[in-house]
Amino acid sequence: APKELRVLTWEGYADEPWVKAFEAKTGAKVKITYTGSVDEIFAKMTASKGEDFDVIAIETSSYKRLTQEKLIQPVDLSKIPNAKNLLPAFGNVSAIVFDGKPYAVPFAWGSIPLIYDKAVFAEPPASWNVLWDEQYKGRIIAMDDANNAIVTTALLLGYKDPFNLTDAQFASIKAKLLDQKRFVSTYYAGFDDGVSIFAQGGVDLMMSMGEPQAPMLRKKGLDVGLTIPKEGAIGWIDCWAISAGARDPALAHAWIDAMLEEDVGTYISEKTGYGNTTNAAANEAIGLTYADKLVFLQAPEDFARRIDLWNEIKATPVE
Amino acid sequence: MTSLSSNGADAGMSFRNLIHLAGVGKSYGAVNVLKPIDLTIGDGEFLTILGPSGSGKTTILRMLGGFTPPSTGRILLDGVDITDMPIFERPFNTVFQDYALFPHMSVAKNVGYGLKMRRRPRAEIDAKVADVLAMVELADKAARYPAELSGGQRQRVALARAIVCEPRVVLLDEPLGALDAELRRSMQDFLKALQRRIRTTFVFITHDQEEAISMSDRIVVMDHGKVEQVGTPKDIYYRPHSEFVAKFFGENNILPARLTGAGASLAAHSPLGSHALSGPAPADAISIAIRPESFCVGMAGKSADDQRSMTGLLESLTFLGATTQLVVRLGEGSPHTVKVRLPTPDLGSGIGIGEPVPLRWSDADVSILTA
Amino acid sequence: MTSLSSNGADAGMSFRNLIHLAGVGKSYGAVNVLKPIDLTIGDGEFLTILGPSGSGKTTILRMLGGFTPPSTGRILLDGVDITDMPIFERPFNTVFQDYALFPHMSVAKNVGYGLKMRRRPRAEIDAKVADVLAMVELADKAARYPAELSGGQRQRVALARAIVCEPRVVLLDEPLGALDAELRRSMQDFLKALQRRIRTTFVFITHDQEEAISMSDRIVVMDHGKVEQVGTPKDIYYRPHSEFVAKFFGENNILPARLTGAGASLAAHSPLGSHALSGPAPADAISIAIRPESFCVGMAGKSADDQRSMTGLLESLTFLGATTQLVVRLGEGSPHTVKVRLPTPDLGSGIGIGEPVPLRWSDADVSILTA
Amino acid sequence: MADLSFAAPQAGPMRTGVPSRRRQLRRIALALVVYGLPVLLILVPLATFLLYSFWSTADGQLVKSFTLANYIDFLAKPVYRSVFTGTLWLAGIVATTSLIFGYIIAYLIWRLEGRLRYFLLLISVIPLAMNYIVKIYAMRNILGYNGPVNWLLIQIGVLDVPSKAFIYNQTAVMITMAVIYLPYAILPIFLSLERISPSLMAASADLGGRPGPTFVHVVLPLSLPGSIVGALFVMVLALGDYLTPQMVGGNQGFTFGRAIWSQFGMAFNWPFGAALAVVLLVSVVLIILVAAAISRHARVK
Amino acid sequence: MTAAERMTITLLWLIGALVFAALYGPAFMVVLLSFFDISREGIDWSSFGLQWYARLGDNPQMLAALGNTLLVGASAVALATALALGLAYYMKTGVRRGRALIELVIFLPFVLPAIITGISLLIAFRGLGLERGLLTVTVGHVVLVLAIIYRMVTIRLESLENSQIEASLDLGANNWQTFRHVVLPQLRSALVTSGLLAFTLSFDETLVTFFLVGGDATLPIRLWAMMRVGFTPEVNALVSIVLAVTITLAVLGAMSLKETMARK
Ligand SMILES: Nc1ncnc2c1ncn2[C@@H]1O[C@H](COP(=O)(O)OP(=O)(O)OP(=O)(O)O)[C@@H](O)[C@H]1O
Ligand SMILES: Nc1ncnc2c1ncn2[C@@H]1O[C@H](COP(=O)(O)OP(=O)(O)OP(=O)(O)O)[C@@H](O)[C@H]1O
Ligand SMILES: NCCCCNCCCN
Ligand SMILES: [Mg+2]
Ligand SMILES: [Mg+2]
Repeated sequence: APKELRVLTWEGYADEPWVKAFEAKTGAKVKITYTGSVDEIFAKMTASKGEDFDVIAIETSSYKRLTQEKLIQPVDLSKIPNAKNLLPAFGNVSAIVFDGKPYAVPFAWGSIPLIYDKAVFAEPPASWNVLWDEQYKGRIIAMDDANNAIVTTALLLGYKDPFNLTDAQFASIKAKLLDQKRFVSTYYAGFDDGVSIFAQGGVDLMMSMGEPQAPMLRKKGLDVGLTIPKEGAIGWIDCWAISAGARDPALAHAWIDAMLEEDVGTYISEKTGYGNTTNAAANEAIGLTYADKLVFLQAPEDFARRIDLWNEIKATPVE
Repeated sequence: MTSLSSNGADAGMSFRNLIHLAGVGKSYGAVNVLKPIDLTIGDGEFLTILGPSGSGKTTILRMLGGFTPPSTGRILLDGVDITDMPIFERPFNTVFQDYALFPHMSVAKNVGYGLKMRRRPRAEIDAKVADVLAMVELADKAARYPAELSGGQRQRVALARAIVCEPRVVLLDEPLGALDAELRRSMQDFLKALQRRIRTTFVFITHDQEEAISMSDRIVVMDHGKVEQVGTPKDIYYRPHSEFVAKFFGENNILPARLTGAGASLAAHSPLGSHALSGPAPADAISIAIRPESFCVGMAGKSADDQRSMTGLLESLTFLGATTQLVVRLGEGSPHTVKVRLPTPDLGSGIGIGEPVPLRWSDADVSILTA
Repeated sequence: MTSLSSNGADAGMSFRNLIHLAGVGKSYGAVNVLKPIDLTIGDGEFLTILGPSGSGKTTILRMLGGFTPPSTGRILLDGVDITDMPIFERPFNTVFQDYALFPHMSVAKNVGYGLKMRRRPRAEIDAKVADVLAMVELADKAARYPAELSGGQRQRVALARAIVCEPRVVLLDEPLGALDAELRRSMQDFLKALQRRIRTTFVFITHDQEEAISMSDRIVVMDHGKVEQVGTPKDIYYRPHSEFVAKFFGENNILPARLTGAGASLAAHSPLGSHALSGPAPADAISIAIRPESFCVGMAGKSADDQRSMTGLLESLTFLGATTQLVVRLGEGSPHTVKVRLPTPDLGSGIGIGEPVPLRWSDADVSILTA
Repeated sequence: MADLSFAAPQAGPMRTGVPSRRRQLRRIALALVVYGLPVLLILVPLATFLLYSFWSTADGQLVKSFTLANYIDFLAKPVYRSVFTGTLWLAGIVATTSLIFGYIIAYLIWRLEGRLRYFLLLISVIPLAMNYIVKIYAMRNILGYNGPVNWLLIQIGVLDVPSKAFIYNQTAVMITMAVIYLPYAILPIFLSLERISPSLMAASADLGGRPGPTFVHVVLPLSLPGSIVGALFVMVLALGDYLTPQMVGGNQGFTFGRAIWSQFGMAFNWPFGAALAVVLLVSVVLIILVAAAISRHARVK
Repeated sequence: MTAAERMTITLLWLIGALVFAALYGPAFMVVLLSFFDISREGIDWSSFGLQWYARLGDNPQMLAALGNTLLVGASAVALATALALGLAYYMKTGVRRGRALIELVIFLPFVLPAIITGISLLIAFRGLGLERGLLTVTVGHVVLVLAIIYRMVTIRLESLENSQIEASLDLGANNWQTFRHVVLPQLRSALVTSGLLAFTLSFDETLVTFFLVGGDATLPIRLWAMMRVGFTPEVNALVSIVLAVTITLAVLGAMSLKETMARK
C-alpha cells in the first residue's frame, strides 16, 4: 500500500500546488481533514490521543497544552533541511520549545488588527477604545474567541503580561468586555463570517481575526482600512507539529520540510494574505511590516478560566 | 280471525312520505354495485333492508347518510332535494357497522357527543346520556373507554350514541349483529318500543329474517345490487314474487311447475297438484313455493275448502329445539322432497324413517313464483 | 319412538379423547376472566361454546390456539402437553372474530398463505385456493383486496383461509356472525358436512342457539367466565340445570317455585302446579322452566298421564313468521304470564285479546332449576 | 360444491418436545443481540464518557477521583444556569412554532386528496435535502441588513431604512431554526393525522359535528400526541443546534450547546462539559417523560 | 361549509403559502446565487452564467465528498433500518423486560449534544482499535438515526392489529416468515418516511462526523471547514444540483407512493 500522510489543518494551508508536489515527490497519499476551530483540533486530538493524524497546524498558545497532554512529539530539525529558510524572527519562538526541544515549526503568521470602513473614518482609529465608542453602537462586530478578546483588552488596559493575569486584572477585563457588549452587534466565528457580515452593511468597525479579511472585503466592493492601534495587537503564528500518534514520523518531517519551501511561503502570502515565515519580500508586498508592534501569543495561565469568563460575557444579556 | 298484525304492518302504507330515493344508483368505477332504485320511505316507518352479503345494503345506507354520493338519481327529504346536503346538516343519525366510536372519549362522552354538537345545556346532556345508557344496560360503563369494552358492549354504545339525539331518521347497519341472543332479543324490543314512542323513521339493516319480520313495517329485499321485492312482512313471507325471495326469506320448499290453459283457466301444475293463477301469464317455466311449517302431519282436522293432502315417505328427521324438521319424499321414486317443520311436541306419535307420512296443507299457502 | 338424533349427539361420548383442558383458567392481573375448567374434547367432535358477550368464549379459544398462555392448568393434545408449544407448530387453524385478513394481500393470496408457508407446490396452492373460494362463493373476488369487500365477504375469506390447510382442529370464533341468513344456513351445512367428511375436530363459538343445537355434538354454556353446563344439545335444551341456561338457551318461561316435603315426597310448587323432585333437596328458593312451544292451545287431543291443563287470558299475540307468539296470563289477576309459541297455521280458530285461552302441557316438559 | 380434495388428514409439522432446548437457546441468543447491540454501541461508550462528569481537572490535568464538584459548579455559576434555561426556552419556542405552523401545513395537506396530497407532502420536506450550513448562510442573507426581507419591507413602504430587527438576535435564531426544522415536524404530524380512521370523521359529521367542531373534538385530540412527538423532535434538534445561534444570534446567540462545546476545546474541562451534557440529557428525558405521561393521561391512543 | 369555515381554510392556506415561501427562501437564494453575482447593491442581473456549474467538474474534492456523504447516508440508513426493525418487532411480539430502558438507550445519542456522542464514540472506537474512516462515520450515523427509525416503526407497528400476526402464526408461518410476509409489507410506508428523514439527518450531520471521520471527508465536513474562509460559489451550484435531483426524485416518488398508499 502507498504511504499515507494524515493532515489536520486549516483551509488554505494544504492547497493543491504543494500537496501535489509533495505526493509526487514522496509517492505518499495526503489525506486532509480541515478544521473549523482550535477547539475542534483540541477535542479531536485529545479524544484520539493523537492517533488520527500525522501532522497538524495550530497556533503558538496551544503548544503548552499539547505537550502536556503528550499529543505531539518533538520535531527533529535535522530532518528538516528547509528550516534554514526560516526568517530570523521565526527561528526561535519560545512558545513552541519545551525542555529545550522544538515541538513545531512556524509556517504562517498574522495579527488581530482593527478593520474599519474608510467611508466612516477619514483617519485610521488610533486606539482600541474606538470599540467602546457610543457613536458606533451596534455597528461594531468582534470575533468570538476568548483568548483573543482577553489579550487584546489586556493590551488596551496596558497590562504588562497579558498571558499571566492577576485576579484583579481578570475582573477589570471582564468589566471592560461586558461594557463593550452593548456596542457589539455580533460575535462572528470565522474569516468569511466576519467579512460577509461586514459586507452585508450596517457595520463600521471590526475586531479582525487576520489580515486576509481586508482584501476579502475589498473584493466585495468595500473600501476598508486595516490598522494596528497604538496599544499594539496580538500576533499569531500557526506552526506545523507532528502528532504523538504519527505512523510515519519520517514522512511527517518530510511534509514539514516541504512546507518550508520558499514558493509555498510566497503562495501563502500572495494568494491568501497571511504572513509567511520564509519569504520576507512577499510579506512586505502585502504590507506585513509591523511584526515589531505585535505581541505574539503564548500559552496563558489558565485557558479554562479565560473561557469561563468569555462564556460569561456572551451569556450576559444586554439591554 | 284474530289479526296477526301486532306490529303495524297493515298500516304500512298509511305513512306520510318522508324520503324518496329517485333512481338512486351507485357504481365504483366500472363496477355497478347498486342498480337505480326507486323507493319511498314513510315518516315514522320502520324499514328494513335485507339481503345477502355484498348485495348493496350498506351502500344504500351510506348514500342516505351522505357518506357516499350516489352515482345517479336524487334523494328527497320532505320533497326537498338533499342529495348534496352535507352529512352534518342531515337530521339523520347512524349506527355504523364498525361502531366508529371515538377512542379518546369515554362512553358517556361518546354518547353525549351529538348533543354537545347541538349545543344542548350540560345538564340536559348528562341526563339524556344517563337515560340512554341505562336503556342499553351500560350505565355502569359510562366512564370506560371503547378499548376497554367487549365487541357487544361497543355496539351498544354506538346505538346509544345514535338514538340519544332523537334524529328524524335513524340509520342502523346491522346494529345487533354482535349481540348475544338474549341481549339481542331485549334490544329488538327496546328498539321497536323506542321507535314507536318517538315515531322516528328507522332504516335498519339485518341479516336475520325473523328479526326483519318481527320489527319491520316494510322490508326491502335486495340481491346483487337490485331490489327484489318491497313489502310488508306478511306480503313477503306469504307472497314472494321470486324464487330468490322465497328462498332467502326463511326456509322454503321450491318445486317446479308447468303452465297450462290461458286467461281464466290458466293454471300451474306442480308435484303438489294444480294451482289457479290470475293475472297475465308469465313468460316461461315457473315454480311454486310452500313453507315447511305450512304442512301438517296426520289426517285429522277440519277439511276446509282449499285443504289438500298427500302421503309421502319420511327420509330424515332433525331435532331443532322448538321445532323438528322432517324431509319427506313426495311418493315412492319421486324426484321431489319437501321439508316439513313441526313443533317438536307434535311428534307424539312416532313415525320411523322410510315409513309413510300423511301430509296436509292449504292451497292458499302455495305461492306461485313468477318473477 | 323415532330417534331425534340426526347429528350424532348421542354418540358424543364415543369420541376418542383428543384435547384435554386440565384446570385451565385465565386471569389478567387481578381480574379473573376464566375460572379453571376441566374439559375433554373428542377427536372429530363438533364442540360449540355458547355464552353471553364477555363470558370468556374467545379466551378459551385463544388458549387453545396458543395465542394466550393459560394462567393455570395444562392443555394436552393426544396426551402430550402442548401448553408451551408455539402457535405455528400447533396443527390448529383459527377463524378470527375480527377476520384478521392481511390487508396487503389479495383474497387469493390470503387464502393461499397457509399453504405457501407449508411450501406446497404452486399448482396445488392455486387449485386448492380456487376450490375453497368456490365453496364460499367468492371465486370471482379472488383478485380483490380485503378493503374492497363487504363485511360478510371478508368473513368468508377468513373462513376459507382457515379450512384450506386441513388442520386437526379448526377453531372458529363466531365465523358466521356476519353472514346473511341464506348464506349462513348453507355455510352451516357446509361446515357440518366438511367436519363429518374430514372428521376434524371443530371448536366453534356462536351466539345463535339454534345454530349451536343443529350443528354441535356437544355444547359448552358459559357465563361470567364459568362453565354453566356441558352436554349434548338435547341435554341442555330439555334439562337445563340453572335459570341462566334455561333463559339463555332459547326463549323460556321461568316461574318461581316453593319446595315442600322432603325425601321421596319432595315437591316443587309453581303457578303451573306441583312437580315431583328427585335427588337431594336444593338449598334455597328455586324456579321451574317450560318452553313456549311446550304449550298447546285447545282442549282436544289425547290426555296422557302427565298431561296438565289450565285456562289463561290472552294478553297479546305477535306474528313471527313460521310461528306466532301469545302472551297468556295464568288466570285473572295472576301476577304471572307465560309466553306460548304456536305454529302459525294452528291459529285457525280465532281467540281475541282478553279472551280465555285453554292451555295444555306435559309435566315432563317442566324443568326444575336447582343450580 | 364438495369437490375440495382433502387428502388424508395430515397432522401438520409437529415438533413437540425435542427442540424446546434449542428454541430456548435461540431465544436467549436473540435477546442477547437485541439488548446487547444498543448497549455495546451506545450505552457503554456514552456511560464511560459521562463518568468524566464525576471527575475533575487540576492545573489542566484530569483527576480521576469521584466528585460532584462539576454539578455543584453548574448550580453555583449563574451564567451556565441562565444559559441553560434560556436555551430550553428558545428550543421550546422553536418547537411550539414548528408545532403550530407544521400542524397547519400538515393539516392542509391531509385535507387534500390523491396525487396532490403526497406531492405537497414531499415538497414540504424537500428543503431537508439542502445542506444545513448552506441554509443558515442563505437565511442570514435573507434576513440581513441588505437582504430581501428588508428590501421587500422598504419597497412596500413599511420601512424607510433597512432594519436590524431580523438578524443577530433571538428572533433571527427562532426564525432560522423554525425554517430549518419545520419539515421535521410536518412529517410526524401528517402521519398522526393520517392514522385517524375516516369512519370517525364520518361518525362526527353524522352526529352533527360541523368541520370546525369535528376538528376540535376529534381530529385535534387524536392527532395531538403524534404531533407533540414531532414537536419534541424539533425541540431536541434545536437544543443541540450550536451553529444557528452562533451564525444569526449576534450577541444573543450564546446557547447551552456552545457552552458545552467550549469545555472540550482549549478550556480542556471535559468533566465540567460532561456534567453539563448530563444536565441537558436529564432535562430532555424528563420533558419527554412528562409529555408521554400527559398524553397517556389524556387517554389518547 | 359556512362562510366562516371557508374563510378559516382560506386564511390557513394563506399562512401555508407564507410558510412554504419561508421554507423555500434559502433554496431560492442559493439557486439564484449559483447563476448570478450578488453585491451590496443587490443582484447583478447581467452576471448570469453557468461558470460555477462548469467549475464543479474541476473540484473533485467536493464531488468526492458528496459521494462519501451519499454512501454513508445510504449505508447508515440501511443498517439502522435493519436494526430498528428487528428491535421494534422483537418488542412487539412479546412482553419484553427492560423495554423502556433499551428504548431510552437508543434515544440517548439523539438527545445528547453531538459533541458528546462524537467524542465518546471516538474514544470507544480507539479502544477497539477501529481505524477512523467512512466505516466509523457510518456506525456513528447508525447510532444517531436509530431512534427516529425505531420510533416511527414502533408507531406503525402499534397500529398493526395483533391478530394479523396471530393469524399468520396460526397459518403455520414461523416468526421470521410472519415478519417477512405480513409485517414488513405493511411497514413499507413507515420505513420509507423514516428512512428519508434519517437520510436527511445523516446528510447534514457534521459534529459527530467530524470526530469519526478519517481522511475521506463528507460534504458537511467540507462545508464546515470552508465556512471559515467562505464558500466558493461552486457550493451554490452543487447544492442547487442536489436540490434539483431531489425534487425530480420526489415527483417521481409521489406518483408511485400514491399507488402504494391507495392500496391500503
Ligand atoms: N369502495 C369500494 N370499492 C369497490 N367496491 C366496493 C366498495 N365498497 C363496497 N364495494 C362492493 O359493493 C358491493 C356492495 O357492498 P355493501 O357494503 O353495500 O354490501 P352489504 O350488502 O352491506 O354486505 P354485508 O352484509 O356483507 O355488509 C360489494 O360487492 C362490495 O364488494
Ligand atoms: N387483554 C385483556 N385484559 C383484560 N381483560 C380482558 C382482556 N381480554 C379480554 N378481557 C376480558 O375478559 C372477558 C372475557 O373476554 P372474551 O373475549 O373471552 O369474551 P367473549 O365471550 O368472547 O365475548 P364476545 O362474545 O363479546 O366476543 C371480558 O370481560 C373481557 O373484557
Ligand atoms: N485559513 C487559515 C486560518 C488559520 C487561522 N489561525 C488563526 C489562529 C488565530 N487564533
Ligand atoms: Mg354491510
Ligand atoms: Mg369473543
